[in-house]
Amino acid sequence: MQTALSIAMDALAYGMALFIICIGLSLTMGLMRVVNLAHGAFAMIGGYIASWAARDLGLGYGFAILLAMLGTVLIAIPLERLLYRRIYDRSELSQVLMTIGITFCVIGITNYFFGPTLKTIPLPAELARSVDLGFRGIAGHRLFVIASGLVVAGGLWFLIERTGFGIHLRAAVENAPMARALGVRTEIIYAASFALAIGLAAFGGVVGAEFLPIEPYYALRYMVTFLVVVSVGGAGSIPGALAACLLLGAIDVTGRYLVPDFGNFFFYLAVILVVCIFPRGLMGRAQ
Amino acid sequence: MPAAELDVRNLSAGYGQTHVLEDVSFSVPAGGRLSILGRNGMGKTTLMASLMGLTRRYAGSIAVGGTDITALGTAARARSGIGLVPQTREIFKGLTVEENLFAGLKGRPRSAIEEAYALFPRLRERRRNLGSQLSGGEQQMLATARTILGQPSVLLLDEPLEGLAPVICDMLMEAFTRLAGSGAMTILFVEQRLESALDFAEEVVILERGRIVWSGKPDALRADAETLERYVGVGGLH
Amino acid sequence: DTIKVGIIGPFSGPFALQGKNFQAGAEAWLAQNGKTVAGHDIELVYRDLPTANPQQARALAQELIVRDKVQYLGGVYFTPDAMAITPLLKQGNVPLVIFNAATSAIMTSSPLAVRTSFTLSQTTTPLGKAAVERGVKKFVSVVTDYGPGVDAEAAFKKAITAAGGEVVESIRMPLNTTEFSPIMQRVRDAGAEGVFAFLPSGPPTLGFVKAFSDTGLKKAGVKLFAPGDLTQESDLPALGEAADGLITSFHYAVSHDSEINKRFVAAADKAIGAPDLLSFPAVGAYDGMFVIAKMIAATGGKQDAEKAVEAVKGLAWESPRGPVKIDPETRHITQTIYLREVAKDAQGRWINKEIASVPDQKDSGLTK
Amino acid sequence: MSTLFEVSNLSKEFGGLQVSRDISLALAEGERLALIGPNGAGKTTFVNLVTGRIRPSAGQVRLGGEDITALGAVQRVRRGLVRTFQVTRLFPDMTPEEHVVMTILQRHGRATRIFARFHGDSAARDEAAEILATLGLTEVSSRKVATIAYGQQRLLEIAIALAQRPKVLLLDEPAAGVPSADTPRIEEALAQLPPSLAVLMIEHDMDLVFRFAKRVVVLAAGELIFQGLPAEVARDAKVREAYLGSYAHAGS
Amino acid sequence: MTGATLPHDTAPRLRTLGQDLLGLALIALAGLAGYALFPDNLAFLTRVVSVALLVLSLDLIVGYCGIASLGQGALYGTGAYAAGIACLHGVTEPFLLILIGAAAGAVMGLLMGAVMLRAHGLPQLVLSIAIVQLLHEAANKASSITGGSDGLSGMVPAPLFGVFEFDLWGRSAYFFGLALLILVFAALRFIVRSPFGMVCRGLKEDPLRISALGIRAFPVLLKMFAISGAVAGMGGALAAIATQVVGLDSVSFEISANALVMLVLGGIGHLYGALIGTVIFMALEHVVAAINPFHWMTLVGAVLIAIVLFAPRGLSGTLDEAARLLTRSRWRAGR
Ligand SMILES: Nc1ncnc2c1ncn2[C@@H]1O[C@H](COP(=O)(O)OP(=O)(O)OP(=O)(O)O)[C@@H](O)[C@H]1O
Ligand SMILES: Nc1ncnc2c1ncn2[C@@H]1O[C@H](COP(=O)(O)OP(=O)(O)OP(=O)(O)O)[C@@H](O)[C@H]1O
Ligand SMILES: [Mg+2]
Ligand SMILES: [Mg+2]
Repeated sequence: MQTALSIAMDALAYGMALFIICIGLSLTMGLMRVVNLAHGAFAMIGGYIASWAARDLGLGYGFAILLAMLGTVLIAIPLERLLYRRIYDRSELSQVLMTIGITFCVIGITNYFFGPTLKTIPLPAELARSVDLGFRGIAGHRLFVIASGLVVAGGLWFLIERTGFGIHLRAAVENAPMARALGVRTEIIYAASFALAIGLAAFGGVVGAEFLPIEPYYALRYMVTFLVVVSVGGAGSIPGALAACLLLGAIDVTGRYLVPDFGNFFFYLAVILVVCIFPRGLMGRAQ
Repeated sequence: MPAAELDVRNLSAGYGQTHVLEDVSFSVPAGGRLSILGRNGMGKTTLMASLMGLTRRYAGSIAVGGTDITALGTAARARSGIGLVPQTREIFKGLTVEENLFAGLKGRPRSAIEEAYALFPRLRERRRNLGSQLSGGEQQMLATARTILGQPSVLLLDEPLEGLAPVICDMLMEAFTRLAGSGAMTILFVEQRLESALDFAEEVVILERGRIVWSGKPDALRADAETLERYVGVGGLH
Repeated sequence: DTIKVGIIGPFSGPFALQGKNFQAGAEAWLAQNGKTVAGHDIELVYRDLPTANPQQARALAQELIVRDKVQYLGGVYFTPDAMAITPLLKQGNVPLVIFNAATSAIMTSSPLAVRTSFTLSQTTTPLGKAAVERGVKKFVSVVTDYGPGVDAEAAFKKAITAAGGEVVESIRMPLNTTEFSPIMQRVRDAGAEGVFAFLPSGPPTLGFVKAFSDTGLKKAGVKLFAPGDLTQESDLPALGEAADGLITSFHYAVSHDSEINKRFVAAADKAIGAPDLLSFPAVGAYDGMFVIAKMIAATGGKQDAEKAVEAVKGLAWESPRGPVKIDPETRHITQTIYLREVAKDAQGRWINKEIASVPDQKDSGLTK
Repeated sequence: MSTLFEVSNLSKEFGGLQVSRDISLALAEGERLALIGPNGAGKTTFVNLVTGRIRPSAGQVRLGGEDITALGAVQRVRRGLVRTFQVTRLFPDMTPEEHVVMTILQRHGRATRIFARFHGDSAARDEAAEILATLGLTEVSSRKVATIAYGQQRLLEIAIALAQRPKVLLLDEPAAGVPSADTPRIEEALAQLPPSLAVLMIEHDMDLVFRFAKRVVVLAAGELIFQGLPAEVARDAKVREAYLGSYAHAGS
Repeated sequence: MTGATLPHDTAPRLRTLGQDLLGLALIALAGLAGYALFPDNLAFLTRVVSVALLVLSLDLIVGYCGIASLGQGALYGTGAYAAGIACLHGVTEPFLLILIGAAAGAVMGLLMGAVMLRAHGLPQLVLSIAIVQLLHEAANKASSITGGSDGLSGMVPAPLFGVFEFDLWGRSAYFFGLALLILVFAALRFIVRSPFGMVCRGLKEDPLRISALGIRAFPVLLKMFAISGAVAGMGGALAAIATQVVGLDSVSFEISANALVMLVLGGIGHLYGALIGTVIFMALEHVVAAINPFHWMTLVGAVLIAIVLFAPRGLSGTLDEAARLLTRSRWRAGR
């Protein structure tokens, strides 16, 4: 029982970390219909900025996070104007091609400037301290991750499903010419939501760093995981992404506990099963 | 004749390599009603799309209310007062009826959506349904309502009666006439059913292979059986 | 004339760090001994092989031999790549000096291969005795589920039982494991006194060591023993506190206290740029170059693989890691294995502090 | 004339909305039936139900005496139950000719052969050319469908249906978007159909309906509110206010 | 002109036939040129050929059925391991090994198809990833059969026709592969032009319409998966024969992703795009990596981006474009 509880706790934290990193990708893929394989690269950039801010400048964790998000978005803006804007209405496959290209470049550049070693983001005392939950101690940081996950989920859901911005975004994505013909300024909409997604990526990269450490190859190393999680959840659906992250996170963690040798078998079998049962993804948008 | 609300000069347009419209010129006064006739594939839809900035323009100019909009992009044209109800409806299938209507508001208050429901009560019943779930006719209603909500000064209707029950057609035709009559809207009207087209119009142009081959008053055309035969393929009217 | 030496290694991609170390080691040697051996200029030709990929390995080796006319091949980080290259050596009349690829079997696949790195059975075996001496008998073994991991597990089991301890549970986890708390949970459940862990150096080690302390195992007094891969110097700054006091066994520590090593480190640091990147593959490359030089000298620059290899069999010398010798039978390097403890040095940098040494370790991997 | 196609007590609802209420309807060989009704009455849904695209919540569908309620959409087509789509469904990157040829090959069970050349089958190509000609599509027969006018795409929908040589043909608003000038083409095409074929046409163009149909069925809010001869429909008060509006007056 | 007379004129048929022969001739020529220009890189060129088969097989699924897959390595690897294991167990005849690879690939293709066809779009893509990862794990676990992460080594294929050794210089391997590639390409050209091929294209564009024509989609697609599997399997087998080692990388996500990149690079939906993409990408990678082993990735990335920006329809698409511009006048006259 004890054990079960503590496994569940770990699963929850891990799932939430995944969620924060992936949700931005879910938006770009599901709502903007851009298969942005470079998402991980942006998360990584966020991580590097935070590490630099917190370790080298000695700024506080919160500052580091803010700086990371702003910085990453700033870096992303020219990319959006010069590159992404050209592929919004192109086939998924050319998007894959370009975003992989971008990923390669980012990896190469970070490797060149920051070297191939790990970068850590020192946690503030209160997050580093282990909190006693009665049945076990848990790193405060994990609780923080869980909390922020919930906040992000709620906020995004409201923005997309309940505001005019969300409606215009979905309209523009589904049929850009018609949306324009109705006077929707699609470029602005796209730029804004792209920035949002990137900001989330950066945030995820930072708070997730305890789980997925920051290093140049980050961008490719976890690409599959992100892709899988997002698609299983049903791209573009926030509850879907949340469900997927928690489910897969749980399967992953418990799998590694029960049958560590076959951890991956377990995981991918589960993925296949889930997809076969929900061919649209857990909560896919009707497309 | 009042100042032209819509003024098209020597417009040539098409898709990529294929020229469709050749040197099309006409103008419509504020509150005017122009019907565009022509056989299958003669360029009616292309003309509408071109005014909306959805095709490739090779030459010519377009002015609305005296200001030249040739250089503007689609969104800007829409905001400067052109509204299009496309032949293929282009409903946002992933959005609910209400969200579809919202997308057409051009920043007007949400409450304005009621106007659309007033025009098509059927839509109010289906407000929570996705566009993909609507029947053909309901989609047509939605497309029309969505555009009208934006209060365009020039309204382009590409076969807005297609797939609608006769009663609804009557109702719509009245509505259009009313809108134009109030002088608030200038309407370009493409319709397959000749009677409706002629009843509605003050002026008529006929497109043949992308060129305007005839223009004049409806009655003149009614009388001119030979032209009808040649360009519209109808041996006079019964 | 110039003699070309082809060096194949992971110079980009996830293992770029190891490749950098190959390069640093080789160039450190050239920097110290000059670019000419017995009157022949030496030219290094690098070829990138980012991840294990035999097909590409063969292509690169073939190109180096046939087109670039290299007389010697060096480097090779992964076992399958070595396996793909060895069949070419005889026809190409080229010796292969392996800087890293650590599976014992490689050496049997061609008589023209020599290895200056280590095998896991070599580095792991001493841990058994060391653990028991420290009163830790009941072990859970946690290794990454691929060739080297399996070798390590086997070697440790053998060693610990020989020393009178036991492995109560052995866990193999997939290469791409990132979340380790469930593993730690199992360790706790197994009620072991010690954990034997093998992970290939790189990002996951951080997560592992952190999880070990975060989940309170460390506080609970459980001891963590591991081959040195877990605390590769380049990872230490990141591991930091979390790895404090961790005991590992390995053939080389950058902090090894000897004149030769000091000079080597100085040269290698220059070659690699950032000092904190330097770690064990560099010394493999450095000694590899030493061996190659000896081969060149012995063959007087003529291309004669047989003779070259013969010449270095039994060769013994003082390497930055300590006294070493090429074992005539296996053509694998015999060396001292050190027990180290993660600790801070005078300047407050984290290092692998050598606390004991076990001389003349051969590769026992084949004798299992 | 024997009943060829029979629907009994068909019902379906979406969420709360009852789109077909207990509909029973029979088509005899060679029958020409028109199904009319207000928008959203459930006409297209009816077609979707009987062609097996969506499953009814109750009721049977019988074709030539056989109960096909359990069959999937494909088997129904293979048994000769063919429909056209109200909103065109075509392959944008293929030419009209290729559309029709593929259909003909399928009819001969040759559509998925690997060891044959698609464009090699001259018999099929000739037949295709004929069909396209009757619908006046010859001009555009070798252009990508994406680049032909909507009205022409509508005609192609019908061409495909004809090429399938169905037993029962369900036309969902065949004339919608086709200019009055070209509706005669459709009528010709339909006129040339084998007399044994049973046709059900959904249409809002009353002239066409009355010229075409021998019998008219009116659907409103998912219910059959009227069956009878064309002449009677226009006179029926219910139908008038529910559907026909001014047309009735014009017509009568 | 009227379409009614179109079907009768045999010109287009002859033209396509001519194009095919020309195409094959070009491939053969390119192959020989490769040999003449880089006689010392044959192992690399052989690798290109083997990967080209993989990418071709992917084009069948992506380009002709509109099913995106990031798991094609599953088929390639299956072929490779099948051939490798067979070779270790005494079946050393190269042709036989290729057939074994093809068969194994086809079977795996059927399985993979059966699973993947249960979903659409992204989830489908994920299925493909999951499958290749599963196989990768399996191959790693079953080290007694596959050699696990150390790779399957020690196979010695018999000389070609009992004469030509698979040796250091790799001539036999290269020409063997080249011949195989040409044969496969010819066969595939024919298949995609068959009614079957057209139906696949139709499925890609509108499955509902296909079923409305009375064609059941599943078996058609499954057939295509099997064919694709066979082709990929041959590629894998060729690799096994030429390299004499089979590593886990041959059933990896990485190789699958690379294949997709090369395909898109070359342009999907017309087979020669696959060839162009493979050659260009691998040559680029090879050269750049040789020039700068440490930072080539950046450059390759930049090139990919450039391609997307300046050659929207893939390299082959752009070639078409160029060709059309050149032949424009004639083309006009023809109408
Ligand atoms: N996307 C396109 N690309 C190339 N040519 C096109 C495209 N769309 C239409 N055309 C061509 O332009 C011409 C005019 O088409 P358009 O749709 O304007 O005709 P239309 O008058 O609206 O016909 P309909 O009455 O059937 O709607 C047709 O010959 C058509 O083939
Ligand atoms: N999948 C669905 N989910 C919910 N409601 C649906 C769905 N499909 C259709 N409907 C509703 O069922 C009703 C009947 O639709 P149907 O398409 O049959 O109407 P119709 O008679 O064809 O109308 P029209 O003449 O406009 O084509 C419509 O109100 C439509 O909104
Ligand atoms: Mg039109
Ligand atoms: Mg309908």
